[in-house]
Amino acid sequence: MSMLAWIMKRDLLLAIRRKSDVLTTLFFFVIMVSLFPLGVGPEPQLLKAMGPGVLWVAALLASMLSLGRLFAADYADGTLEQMLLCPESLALIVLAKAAIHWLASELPLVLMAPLLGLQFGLSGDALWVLTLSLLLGTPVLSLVGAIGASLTLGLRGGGVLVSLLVLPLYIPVLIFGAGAVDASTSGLGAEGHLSILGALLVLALLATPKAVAAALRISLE
Amino acid sequence: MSMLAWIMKRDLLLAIRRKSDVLTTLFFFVIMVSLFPLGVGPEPQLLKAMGPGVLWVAALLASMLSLGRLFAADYADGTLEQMLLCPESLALIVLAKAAIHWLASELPLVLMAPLLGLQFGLSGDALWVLTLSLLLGTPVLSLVGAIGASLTLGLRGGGVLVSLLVLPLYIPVLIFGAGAVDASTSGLGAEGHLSILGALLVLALLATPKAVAAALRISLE
Amino acid sequence: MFEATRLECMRGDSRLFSEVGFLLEPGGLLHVRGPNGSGKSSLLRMLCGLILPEAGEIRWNGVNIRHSHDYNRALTYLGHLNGIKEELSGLENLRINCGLAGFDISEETAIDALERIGLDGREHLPVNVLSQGQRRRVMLARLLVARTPLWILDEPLVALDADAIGLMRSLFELHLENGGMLILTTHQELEIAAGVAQEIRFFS
Amino acid sequence: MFEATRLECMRGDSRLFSEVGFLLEPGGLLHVRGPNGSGKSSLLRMLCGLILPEAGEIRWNGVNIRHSHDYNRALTYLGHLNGIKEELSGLENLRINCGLAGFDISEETAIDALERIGLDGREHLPVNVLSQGQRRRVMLARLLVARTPLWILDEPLVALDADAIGLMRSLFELHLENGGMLILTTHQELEIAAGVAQEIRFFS
Amino acid sequence: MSKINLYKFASPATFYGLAGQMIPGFAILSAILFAVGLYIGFFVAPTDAQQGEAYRIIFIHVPAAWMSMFIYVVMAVYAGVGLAFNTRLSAMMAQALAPTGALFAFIALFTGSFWGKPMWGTWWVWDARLTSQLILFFLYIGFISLQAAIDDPRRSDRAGALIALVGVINVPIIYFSVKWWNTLHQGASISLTKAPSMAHTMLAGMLIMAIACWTYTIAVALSRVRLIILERERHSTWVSELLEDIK
Amino acid sequence: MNWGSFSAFLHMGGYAFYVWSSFGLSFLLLALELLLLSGRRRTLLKRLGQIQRLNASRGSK
Ligand code: HEM
Ligand SMILES: Nc1ncnc2c1ncn2[C@@H]1O[C@H](COP(=O)(O)OP(=O)(O)OP(=O)(O)O)[C@@H](O)[C@H]1O
Ligand SMILES: Nc1ncnc2c1ncn2[C@@H]1O[C@H](COP(=O)(O)OP(=O)(O)OP(=O)(O)O)[C@@H](O)[C@H]1O
Ligand SMILES: [Mg+2]
Ligand SMILES: [Mg+2]
Repeated sequence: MSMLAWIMKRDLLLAIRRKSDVLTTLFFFVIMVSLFPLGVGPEPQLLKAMGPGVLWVAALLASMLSLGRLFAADYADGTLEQMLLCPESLALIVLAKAAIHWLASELPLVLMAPLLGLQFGLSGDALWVLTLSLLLGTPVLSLVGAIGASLTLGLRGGGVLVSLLVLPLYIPVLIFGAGAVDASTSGLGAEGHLSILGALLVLALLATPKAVAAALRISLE
Repeated sequence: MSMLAWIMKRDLLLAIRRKSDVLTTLFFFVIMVSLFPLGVGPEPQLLKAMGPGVLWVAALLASMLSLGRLFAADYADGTLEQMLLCPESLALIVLAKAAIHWLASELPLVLMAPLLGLQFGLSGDALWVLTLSLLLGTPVLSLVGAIGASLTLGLRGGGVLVSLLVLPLYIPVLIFGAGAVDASTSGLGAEGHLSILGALLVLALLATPKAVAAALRISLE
Repeated sequence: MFEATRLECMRGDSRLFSEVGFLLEPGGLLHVRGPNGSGKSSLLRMLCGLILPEAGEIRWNGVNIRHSHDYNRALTYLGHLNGIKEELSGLENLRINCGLAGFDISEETAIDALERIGLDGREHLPVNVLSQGQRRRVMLARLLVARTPLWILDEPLVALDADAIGLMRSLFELHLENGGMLILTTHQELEIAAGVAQEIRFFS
Repeated sequence: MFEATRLECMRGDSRLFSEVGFLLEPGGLLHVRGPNGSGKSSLLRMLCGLILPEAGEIRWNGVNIRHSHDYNRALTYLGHLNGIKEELSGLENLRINCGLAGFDISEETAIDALERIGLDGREHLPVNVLSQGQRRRVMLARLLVARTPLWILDEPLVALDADAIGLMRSLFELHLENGGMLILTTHQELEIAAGVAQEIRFFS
Repeated sequence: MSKINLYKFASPATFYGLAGQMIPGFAILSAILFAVGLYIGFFVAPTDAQQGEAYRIIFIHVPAAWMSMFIYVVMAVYAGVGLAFNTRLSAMMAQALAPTGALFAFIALFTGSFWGKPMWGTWWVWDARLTSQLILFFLYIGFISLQAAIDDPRRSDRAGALIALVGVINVPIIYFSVKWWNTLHQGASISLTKAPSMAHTMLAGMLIMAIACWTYTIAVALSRVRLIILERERHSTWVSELLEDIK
Repeated sequence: MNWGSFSAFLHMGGYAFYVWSSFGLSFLLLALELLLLSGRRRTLLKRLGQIQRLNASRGSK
């Protein structure tokens, strides 16, 4: 097996072994979305209007919270040090780790989203667009978030510092993601938003792994 | 100095030393609240209707997130072990830690809330009630959450179970908290809601420290 | 007087040890020896009350430690974990650890202790920039100021250099001469020329 | 051939060391000695490329390690941290660590290595139930299967019992006899009867 | 060995003295310009037909808004140079600029707010420009708290540089996304471009205030960088000689 | 000249609160920054002086 395969295998294994970790992200998402009707009140019109926004913000926060796990454990036990020393390109390693992270903690959330959308009375079309926008948007969140996660390694309170660093950068994804659903419900067509999300994804795939690799080297100095 | 004083002094010192930690909880709250308009759209009417709910859900989540720090570090580096071995009542220690935790990471958030309420166009009265309800409600969140935090220390696999157990206890706080603001904006008067929040606080102060102490002993076995 | 009778410890499916007992008088030294994984740390944690014994009893001055009120006040346990905060300075850590253990020390006493243990000039550095051995010293500095009669130390010599080991040895000897009790594990050779020595030896 | 010239290291405000240099040929052993906090770990991390030197150069086969492509392939570094996952078993940890280091080993090889290092019967236990010494052994098992020419080991003997230390010594000797290079720190005495030994000694 | 030359050119020791000589000039200039700008703003510029006197807030609001954006870019450039060429001084400059930039972002936010209340009847609307200014403020805070959270100066320099660069790449993305978000939704949003037609005097006043802010920023950043240099280099011989001189 | 009297100037056409708060707070913040900066300079110099005296006394021993 190649080294990348080993990394992916290991991260998957850990995700399975720490099942609860993965489930908590999902659970957080579900709970947060379900809390809103309780906090805001039960008017269907209001709920329908805020539905896409709430789902997207919840997905964003859930993804951000799971970021803590991306490197922290590897950092604490010295595995990250070993990764820096290993003969493969660090950017590729980062990409492999981010991919598994997305697969294990964000894909379930994306698949869950339509179900939660029903709670807010979203239409079938809107649910489709919602899922699609999340499918395109969440990898961007993981990748961009990885920058924050790597920069704050070893800093106590890093978890919350990450959110401070990363949330402003998340905003375009949020706007286009939630915007796509809104556009589709108001009959404008979501293609424009979705293709911008796609473009952001390509950009993130190209640019972030190198930035994260640099950040990791800085943090481990 | 008594031992409790030492614990409080130490936790305060750590909070100051990790200034960014405390500040970032606050900023997490601020950013999260500011994200909602971006997800939902800028219509003032909609924003005004969802304002109190969003602020309360955000406070709840921010408080939940900061709970991770309540015991985790002490657990990892062995300090908790030493606390169990020390001659003071564990429940009192827990109370002291929770008090400092609230003071350092949640009070600032409560004080910030009215400013954020302005962004949603809430009226002056509503802002007052919001602050008051947060002031009464957030300590309950800290105390109840501490049970979850202490149980997660040992039961690594049980994270989901714990949030499941703790969340039903959070929901009344959320409902009465957000409800108080709603009641005041709709002219019903918030006293009823607020006094229930007060009662919850007294209950939490009496019951939770012992529960947390027991949970800690279980986790460290 | 510290006494244990017929202790038994289960870990997973296997019985780590059974029928372990000893009697420690003031000035007594108990050296727990054995290869890796033979159960030394488990025994020490059990003696502190952190693990409940499967069978047997541990008594402090004749009272079972589970019901004893002053056992925790008499005990200093230092384990594999350092129990120190990375962000705080050595000085703060020491004072706080002592405070937690139930006795106050002044800043001067703390600085003096840190100096004696070889951290002079580094009292105010945050612990996370210290070297491995220096971190252990911050933890061990507590022994210089502790006035508890019973010390339970799990591999206190790890990561220390020869000087520090010498210092620890003389500290142990002083403690024993003053009527303290000491329970200790270590894989390194350590000759302690004081007190009444006993040994428990585990085989794997 | 591994070579370092006039290395200098700054930590915080102070210069930890300067003008450190050596030349290591195949079969060469470099023992880095010094009291706690003198800079041994810092030097070793610098040699791995984890810390950039303030001044000086480190060359592997004549090429600066920052530009060398095969340096990482030639190196095995084990530091204070274990680099093992608590939730995974010793077997999984070993295979994965080897995979990360760029060479695959089969399950049989891994089990065999763990057995030789004294973990037989515990290959499938999650690491978090193992004792301190057993955890270190899981990490060190990698040396039994590594075929890299350069080993950099920061206090490999910590927490090991006498048997395990003996095993490590013979392993080091074999490595040196086979033309490997070894850079090592330890506070314990360790006689290695092979290779060409050099020493760097730090003073605090 | 061009790197060594660069090092010498950007040597903190020489820069420390140079900065010390430049500060008084910029400080005096900025005081004069502030006085002139305020004079024009309050006494020369005529009352606005629609907004009455409230519009005079423009003389602090717009320069502050400009400055906050401009300083971020300059900061990111310094950070990038520092990261690429490993010059310590650029990283220090970035660090020195950040608080002032954040300050101007904050001033733009609240003066805007104090303008919005009489004009729009509300302290805050989710307008594109307002929103992106708020985000810019958060970017500053992120940069500052990241650097504050890291003790080791080398790591803090480089980590800060990286996040500043990532931020500056994102600023245009954020700006356009916010703009699009807002205009897509809101037909009748309040547009800032329909600001009062600017008389020449207003423009002049704003420009002079902006230059005043610039000179202020330079003076403050230089004196802050001097402190950072002193702190970082406190063990070098030139600092101890300097301290001898001060006494 | 825009203002008939000083009180008209202060009154700012009814917008006194908004205009003067904006300018007042802005310049207050700028002044505060200067103040903080000089305070930081003073404490730094004091600390550096201490370090130096300490080093000097150590060196002489
Ligand atoms: C909190 C509220 C506000 C914020 C954050 C804010 C932010 C900004 C920013 C960032 C700019 C510079 C944009 C650029 O040069 O491209 C700006 C310029 C400007 N703002 Fe505001 N603003 C706010 C409120 C207001 C209000 C209430 C008014 C007037 C009714 C106003 C009038 C202007 C004008 C006239 C300009 C100059 C426009 C130009 O140069 O093209 N702003 N503001
Ligand atoms: N769940 C379990 N299943 C099987 N064995 C277990 C389990 N939990 C612990 N053990 C075994 O119990 C022993 C614990 O030993 P302990 O930590 O007390 O050893 P030690 O004598 O301190 O060793 P060291 O010298 O390495 O520190 C180990 O051998 C470990 O493998
Ligand atoms: N920011 C800093 N300020 C002052 N001193 C520092 C700083 N960072 C590290 N140090 C010092 O640098 C040294 C690092 O030493 P290193 O970890 O290399 O020691 P070592 O020789 O491996 O010691 P040990 O035997 O204890 O493992 C320590 O003395 C530490 O106090
Ligand atoms: Mg042990
Ligand atoms: Mg070391």
